[in-house]
Amino acid sequence: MSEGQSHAHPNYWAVWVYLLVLTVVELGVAFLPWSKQVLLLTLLAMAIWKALLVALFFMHLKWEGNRMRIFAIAPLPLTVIIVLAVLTEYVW
Amino acid sequence: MSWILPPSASTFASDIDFLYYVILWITGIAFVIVEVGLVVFIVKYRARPGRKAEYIQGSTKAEVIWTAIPAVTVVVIGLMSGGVWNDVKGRNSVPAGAIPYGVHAQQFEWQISYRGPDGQLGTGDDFTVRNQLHIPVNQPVVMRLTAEDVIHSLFIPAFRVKQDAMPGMTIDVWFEATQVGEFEIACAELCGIGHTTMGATVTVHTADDYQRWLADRVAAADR
Amino acid sequence: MAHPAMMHPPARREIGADVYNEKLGIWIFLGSEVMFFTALIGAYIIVRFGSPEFWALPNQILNVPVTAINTFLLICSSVTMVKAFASIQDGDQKKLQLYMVATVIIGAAFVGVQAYEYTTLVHEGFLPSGYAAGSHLAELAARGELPASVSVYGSSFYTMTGFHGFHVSMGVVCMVFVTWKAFKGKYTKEDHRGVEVIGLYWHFVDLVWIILFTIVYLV
Amino acid sequence: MATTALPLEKTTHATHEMSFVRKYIFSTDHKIIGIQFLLMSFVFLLFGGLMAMMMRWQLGFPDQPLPAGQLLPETMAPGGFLLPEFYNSLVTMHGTIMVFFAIMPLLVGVFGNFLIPLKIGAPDMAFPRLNMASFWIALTAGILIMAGFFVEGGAAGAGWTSYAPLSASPEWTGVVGGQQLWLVSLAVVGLASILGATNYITTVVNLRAPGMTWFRLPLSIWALFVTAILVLLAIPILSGAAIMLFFDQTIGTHFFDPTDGGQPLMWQHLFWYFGHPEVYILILPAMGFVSDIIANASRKPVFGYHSMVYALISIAFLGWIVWGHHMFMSGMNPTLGMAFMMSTMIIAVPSAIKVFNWMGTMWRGNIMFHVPMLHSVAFVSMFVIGGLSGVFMASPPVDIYFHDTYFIVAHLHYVLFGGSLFAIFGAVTFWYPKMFGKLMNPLLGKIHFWLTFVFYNLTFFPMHNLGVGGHMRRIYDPSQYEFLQPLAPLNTFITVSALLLFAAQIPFAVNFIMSWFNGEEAGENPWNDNGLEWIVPSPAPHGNFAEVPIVYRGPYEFSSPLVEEDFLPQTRKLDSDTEPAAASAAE
Repeated sequence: MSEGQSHAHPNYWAVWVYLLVLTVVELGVAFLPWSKQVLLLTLLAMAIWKALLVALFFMHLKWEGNRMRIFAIAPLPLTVIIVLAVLTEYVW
Repeated sequence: MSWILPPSASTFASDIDFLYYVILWITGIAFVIVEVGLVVFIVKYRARPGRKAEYIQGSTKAEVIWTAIPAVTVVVIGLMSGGVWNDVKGRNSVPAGAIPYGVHAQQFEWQISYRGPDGQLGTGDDFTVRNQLHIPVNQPVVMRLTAEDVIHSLFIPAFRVKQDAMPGMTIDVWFEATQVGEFEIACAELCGIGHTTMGATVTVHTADDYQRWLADRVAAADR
Repeated sequence: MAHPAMMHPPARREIGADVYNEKLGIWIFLGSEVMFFTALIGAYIIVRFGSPEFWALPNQILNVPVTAINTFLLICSSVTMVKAFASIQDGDQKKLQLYMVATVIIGAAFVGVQAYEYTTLVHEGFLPSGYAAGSHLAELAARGELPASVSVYGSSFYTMTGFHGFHVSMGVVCMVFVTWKAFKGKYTKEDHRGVEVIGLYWHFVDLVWIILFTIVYLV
Repeated sequence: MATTALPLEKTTHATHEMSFVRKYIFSTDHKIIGIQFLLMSFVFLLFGGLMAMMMRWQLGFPDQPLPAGQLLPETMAPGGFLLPEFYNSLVTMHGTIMVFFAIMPLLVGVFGNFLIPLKIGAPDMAFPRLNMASFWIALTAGILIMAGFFVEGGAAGAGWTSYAPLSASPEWTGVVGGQQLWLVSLAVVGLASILGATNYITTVVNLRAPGMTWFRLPLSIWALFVTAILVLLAIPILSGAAIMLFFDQTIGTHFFDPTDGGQPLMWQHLFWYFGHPEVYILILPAMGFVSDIIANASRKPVFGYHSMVYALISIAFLGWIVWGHHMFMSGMNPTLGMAFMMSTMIIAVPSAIKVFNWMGTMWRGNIMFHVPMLHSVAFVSMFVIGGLSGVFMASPPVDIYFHDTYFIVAHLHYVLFGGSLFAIFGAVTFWYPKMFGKLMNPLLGKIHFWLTFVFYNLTFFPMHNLGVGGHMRRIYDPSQYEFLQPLAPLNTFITVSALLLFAAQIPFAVNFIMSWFNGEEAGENPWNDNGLEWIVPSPAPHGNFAEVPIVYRGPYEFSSPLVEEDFLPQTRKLDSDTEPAAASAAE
């Protein structure tokens, strides 16, 4: 965080506008007559992008040291493992 | 205190038993090495006055050896197991032409359905017998395993057969009996108060006997 | 420094995560929260994948406009939260109080809107166990305009959003406490750990909602 | 940022007088909380043991009434004969209590609390009040789960794995409130564990004394740290699953109800995704304690310290991708089963590394056989049996026969009792002086050890043979089946040994209580150990260290050629040592 202090504050309002615009786009996309898979992928990508914005700017991960970032991302592979493994029940 | 598996009576039982004895030997040897080693060290390096332990931090060579040997051993066991597993339970392992039976587990009994005269399972002329499975010898059979209420587990020790019956799923379990006689079926998954009593029998007939038994049953169902 | 006990010189330590304990602690705790929501969201994905016929299309049962407003509210509260934090970093007590109050109000509004959403849904006949017998939605289902049953849909919808709402409510309660301390002038330019810790939790809850909103309401 | 310039902890060196309640009941001192956990878990260990005795009686002497069984109410054991539903409750509660309220708090709650700050040179935990909260929450959960026996319908009866749909409805188990209390209790104890884990991880990361670098941490602390990470990430999965099951029981949701789109298999996936890391939670700390004790008793550095650490980490990591080996017979995708088989097989490798490194530590040592060492050697030899018997179940075809038989019961008890519990007895004896300032009586300790060791093996080893005979687990009356009748004498034999094993714990209880009052004064460092906890008085004072200790070396410098004695404490400055470069975050 020491870096964040020495510089001016990031422009939080810009992030806010970015998030709102993405939400509006999401709402628009969700009701488009696209195929289900395309919709799913687009919406998920946008949701993850928004989540990243929150984590990087509002939670300041962008300015944290690597040790803190490791703590933040360590559980994420585990969330994927369980879901993918159980979904193989339907795929094979 | 015996380590011998009970007599087996199905085609793949010998494969499973062989794998069991292989693992028994490998683990037995590892067991003896470690336990004997421990006892030897205990005796040989017990504290004696005026002696100081040797200052040893480790040995990369030794550690590589005792990492590599177990790794190779377990991978070999894994590969051997994988083959047998595929033959017994793989998605496409059920032999073509296996005689189908419906096995429906419920608290606390096994409902076993047989094909009627039309030769199809799941049609109106099927008949159902409680807690009794009759099959012909030397002929692959397949159980269409379903459950009514909770999870049960079809366990036929003599055939080395076990499979959970999962509510909402139909699971095929196949085997081929190699001996004529009566064997026991048990439930291996805790299924409620009557779990212990959820036994049944499987009777293996010769081909002719089986046809005769089937005919009797069909006749009885007609009446 | 507010607390006299803090006037002692810091003890020498091996370098750890290079942040103070409370911040490290909340990040670690958030790791367990990630796994908790993994169980709930994972169950949703698994059940939905296995039984897609129980799901209605977006906006058929759930009211997307209302929850879109709720999403808007939560994003707003996140930005006021982070502005509160930025204010106290500059030592501005007045703006800290202002933004904290705004965050509390918007957070409470989110819970209020969710309560409204739940009561409306229950009123229409959408329950955790599926359709309520004889309700409006059950009639629609009988006419074939909705899935014949939405039992698991209701189960996972209410459990997931309910536990998210519970986390928001807990956050609001904690933030009331932080705001109260802010008004008592406990946070300074040098020591504003409480504001940062509650902020991290609050943004995490926002982040979870962003994921939930997409997969529950839009997909 | 300015906040990093803050002091890392408030001063805990306050020596002002505290009331008895603040000092011993609602204490924030990590040592007192550790002792509170110790007493709580011993009580639950006793409860769990009594339940096991009742089950064993039923299996060994099915046609005789339980001694003093008439004292139990009609709904449990009319005339002293256990009812099947009560037997199911015993099976369930024995497993749950032993796992969540005996072994887990003993390993993590007691020693995590007691050892971490002392061994890393911190005055207390990072969050002392949170620490106190986690004890009281855990105790509440324990009371909740025991309350199951006193509500209508009895205690939970669906096994400690609580497989849905059996556990999802009173219709199937006949248990009404007990099943719900069980779930609530697990969610509550889960909260306590998560708070504790958060505390441990923060403490180990942030509060290490200067010079206590990662690779100077004792293996016990490494093990507790890795365990805390597992607790932190695994327990919430159980909480989530328990909440879903609770809703299935109470508000009519359908997560695990197949007739309404739910999936019973999902419970098993979620449960074991938590459950397998949990299995390692129950053994990793034990491995850590044993490493410390074996090095101390052999007067030798731990053989291959770095590979011991990496083995711990890889066991913990692999623990996340093997959960499906509990589900080979569940109807899970067989191809997925193959993947789980391979990952399970691989986990044997780090386990083997640990065993051989323990033996390497003893090799060319000068081994003292104090009581902790006896327990540690027993741990190694029993863990080997438990680990090797695991290979049978890891092979899916062999598991077809052994799944849900007594073979698995033998296996898990070899790891949990022969492994964890022996390590716990060893660790309690080893750190007892630091807890209470007294030594435990070595003669009583040896009597307890040998009786336990003998009867333990006589109890659990024959269970392998029951499994080979096909004896199912969790059955109430094996005489129902013809193929199990030849095993009846073996069952009776096991029951007799189990009763003697239970009785063999009396010397330990006597020793524990007697030594507290009039044991031999221990002094600072009774075992001539190197760890930081041994430089403070026994019992360790409030605030632990009078001044921040400075660490110059790793914890296992026994028989170092640099000094005359056969031990070299971590804080002793030799002429060749330089001050550690590390400093407080403030600099």
